[in-house]
Amino acid sequence: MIDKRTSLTDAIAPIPDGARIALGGNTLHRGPGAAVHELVRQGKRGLEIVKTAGAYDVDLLCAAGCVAAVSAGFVGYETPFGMAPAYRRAVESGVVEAREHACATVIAGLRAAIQGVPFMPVAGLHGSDLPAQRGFHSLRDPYSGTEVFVIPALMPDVAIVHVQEADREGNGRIVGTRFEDVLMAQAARRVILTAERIVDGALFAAEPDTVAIPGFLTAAVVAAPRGAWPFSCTPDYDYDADYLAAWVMAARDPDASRQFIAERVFAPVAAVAVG
Amino acid sequence: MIDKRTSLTDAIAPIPDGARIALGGNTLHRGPGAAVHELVRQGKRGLEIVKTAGAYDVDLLCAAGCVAAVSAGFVGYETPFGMAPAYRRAVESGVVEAREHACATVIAGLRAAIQGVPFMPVAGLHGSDLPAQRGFHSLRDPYSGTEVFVIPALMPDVAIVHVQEADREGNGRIVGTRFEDVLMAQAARRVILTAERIVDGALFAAEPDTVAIPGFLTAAVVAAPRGAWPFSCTPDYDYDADYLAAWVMAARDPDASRQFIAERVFAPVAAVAVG
Amino acid sequence: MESPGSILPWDMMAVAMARLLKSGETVFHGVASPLPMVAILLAKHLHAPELTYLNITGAIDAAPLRLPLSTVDPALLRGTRSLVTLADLFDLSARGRLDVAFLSGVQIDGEGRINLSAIGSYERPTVRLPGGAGSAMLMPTARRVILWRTRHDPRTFVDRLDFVTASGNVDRVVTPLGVFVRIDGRLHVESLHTGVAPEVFREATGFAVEVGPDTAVTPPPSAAELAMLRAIDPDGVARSEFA
Amino acid sequence: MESPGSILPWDMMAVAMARLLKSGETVFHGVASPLPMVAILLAKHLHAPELTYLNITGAIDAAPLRLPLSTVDPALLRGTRSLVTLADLFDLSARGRLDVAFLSGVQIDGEGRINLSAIGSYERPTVRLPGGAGSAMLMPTARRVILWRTRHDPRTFVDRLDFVTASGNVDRVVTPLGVFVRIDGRLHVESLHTGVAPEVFREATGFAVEVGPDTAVTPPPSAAELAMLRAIDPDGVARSEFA
Repeated sequence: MIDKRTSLTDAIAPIPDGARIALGGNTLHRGPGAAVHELVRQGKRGLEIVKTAGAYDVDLLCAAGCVAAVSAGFVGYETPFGMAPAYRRAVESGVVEAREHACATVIAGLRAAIQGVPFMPVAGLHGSDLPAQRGFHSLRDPYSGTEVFVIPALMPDVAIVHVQEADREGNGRIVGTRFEDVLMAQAARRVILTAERIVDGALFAAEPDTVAIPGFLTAAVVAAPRGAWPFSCTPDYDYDADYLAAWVMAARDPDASRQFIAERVFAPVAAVAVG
Repeated sequence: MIDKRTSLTDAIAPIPDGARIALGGNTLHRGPGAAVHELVRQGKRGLEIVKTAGAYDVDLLCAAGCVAAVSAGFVGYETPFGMAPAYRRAVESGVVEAREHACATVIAGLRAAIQGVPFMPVAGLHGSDLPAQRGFHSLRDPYSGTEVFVIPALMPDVAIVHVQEADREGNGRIVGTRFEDVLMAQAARRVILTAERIVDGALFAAEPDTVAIPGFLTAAVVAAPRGAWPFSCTPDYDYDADYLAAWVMAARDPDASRQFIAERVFAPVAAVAVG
Repeated sequence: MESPGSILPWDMMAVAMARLLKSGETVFHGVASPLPMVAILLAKHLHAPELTYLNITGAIDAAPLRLPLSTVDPALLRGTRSLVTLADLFDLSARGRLDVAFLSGVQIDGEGRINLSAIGSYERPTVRLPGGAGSAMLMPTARRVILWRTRHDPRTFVDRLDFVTASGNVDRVVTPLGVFVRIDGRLHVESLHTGVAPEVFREATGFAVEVGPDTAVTPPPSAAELAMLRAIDPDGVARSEFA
Repeated sequence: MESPGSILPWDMMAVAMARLLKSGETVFHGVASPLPMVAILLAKHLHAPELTYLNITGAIDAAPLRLPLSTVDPALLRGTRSLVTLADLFDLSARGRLDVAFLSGVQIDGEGRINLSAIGSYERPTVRLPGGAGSAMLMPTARRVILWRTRHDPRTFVDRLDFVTASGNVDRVVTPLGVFVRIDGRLHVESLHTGVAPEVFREATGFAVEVGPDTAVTPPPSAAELAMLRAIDPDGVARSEFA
């Protein structure tokens, strides 16, 4: 089988400016932290970020000027650290477009892409300003005559997912919650896995139910120990509360956030990885 | 938590004549054999059977006069035993309506039911007589203008799924292929699990990824050792080739099939179970 | 037992929210939801043992060893016997099988509609808010929606939302000052928490409400409720929402 | 090596089908498909090691210890490192990522359309057939469809289908007599198997075909192909389709 292992640099390099990138994980958990840092270091521009509920990933990429649009249902650090200051500032100043979704409509858009159909009907959205704001159409059901909102397909150019274990062929094992990672991997044109550990894939044959990402969907696999950091990665490590608190403080100010990024994201990867 | 264990008789008894019943498994594998026999013994009438690829289940229920319609993509015993004689006869004589689907449109109809929407768009079907025959409409995508077929929601009244292990709360562990069982369990108004073994559910906490059916979807759990028979049930037993060959032979003739059912389905359950 | 005068607002809210849940119901909370997390566990340990507790981790009836500040935290997976996905949970609500969803709003209007999107103009907002997460889908599809909000002031309970993020089946709204109930599409004051004067409640609410000396008082947390609350949430995670 | 005169039709078909697969392709077969199962494994062991082999079990690149008669058999799970679902595989095809689907038809017409639904009238058929399984969805969406059929007679290869179960991206049709290729929407004879006379092929085909002394001959199975075929399918599962 094909050995899909590569370096983080080489995995991220082919992503063009303007790409639509789906990021795995949810709020503070199992986001692809190392890959997000590499996007920043490589100076990607004009990205559209797809996520149900984002936090540091969206916030940092906005601060670093990588982002043109965010298609997400929620961006914030939940109760521990509150709102995402750089994302806020970028949207409030008109630099970044908030393509606001309900989390369920991100899922619907991914499902349409996965199923090769142009739109996906969804229950709900009634009484919300979102459909008008986002241009989500409704259709009349030809069977019952009821109106239903339909969400256009949302096909990421790239999905980046951090998993606990992967083999060289790109099978990815997720321990615990999968979030929308499997949907993202199915919907995307190209899948990049970063993994805490590269393991012998023969081990997966004993428990294939735990292998969320089948290798044939994967384009590149990167060995990335602590690769979710500063997100949590069950059961290996929790989110880095000190780091995130420092970032959120810095992110409130453009100069401070630039300095933070220069010192802590552009710093040698080894130094970052020990957190 | 609620103890949902009951007898097979009591689990099947509330199913009314005319119910739409989704049956788990696929062709010769992990169908709910014991529950199908109980449907026959209880003399259910006018059922609509939902399945992607059925075999003995659909064939026997047709022979026993339980069925009004079959919504399936395929009915047959594959290469080992060929076509389904009783199903054929029932459709050819106009007793049973073949609501023919592509397997993918069964899935689409279940997905619509699961997602609480009246229809599900599907890729494909172009150039097939099925949409016209089945009254499947198409809709114009409001985003691109392309036409796409939409399948109406297919919500089973009951899904019956045979699993290798279940706990008393209705969590169901499936070893190996899940087929459309999870979709059926999500789509149905009521879920009946039959299980080779009732186990301590605390064991499931160590490997929740293998528990395909979450207990909160389940209405009833039945301890049914060899409960897939004559279907296979990995890794416990293979399909019963001798029995199925005898049935398919008998099924070619109405009298012979009635006699077979009287002797082998209405026979004491214990005798049937040792097959 | 602590004296009524010492009722802490997070305790009162958690208890009031817990009391709204009935055994046998299926209940969901999303991100950034410490109070619902605590309230659900409290109800499950008191009067509603057969609640089915769902959250974004995909755990069913998890029994966390410690309560996390993030309500998507892997700590919430402990003890689950199956794993579903957030998509599965939205679907559950979409097909009418989710009994209760806990949601919140930065702005809430007199119809119980919420804004979690933007303050000011939508395109160039004064404050870009986090977004409604699942609200726009859950609020019209869950059988009952319970809103909670730790701030009760006229900037929060407004006559007119800057943007309607979601609208739907709101049943109750729980705040530090009292409980609203929604009847015929409008929020009405159901009860004031102990020590909250009617005029304080009225002035804190940006839309018109009927409240006066005859308005009911929320029963204060009982000794049993408080004891169980302390046992479930020894670290005061519920209080973190007031930070 | 067995002499050309002894070429068995199941061997010839399995080899001809295997040769149509290219390394790197993603290939699917469904129910009741022994010949595709054997052909895919044969290709994978010969010229196409990087085939991705998919089937209804949800196994990826399974390495069965024995070949089952049922092609949904759990035997096909062996060695898989992940488990997907049939729904996932239909989706893969729907979004244009399935390279090859093997399908069949009880009737096949000159455009490569198939009937697996009914002989005679649809409502009250002379023969109710098993149904097309995934065909109506896969045939228009898979990049290439390879049809196979172990019967080659005018009742199978018909001028007009009683019902069009599916229609789409047919590339080749492999039979015991030869191989059709579809060009500009019509089936043309690509090659005759060894020993098949042009007039035999023509008379066995219910629609008009151009076939004559210049028609190519399918290269007979090589020694290497036959040896690998015997190693993969020692029990002759491919032959079971001719029973």
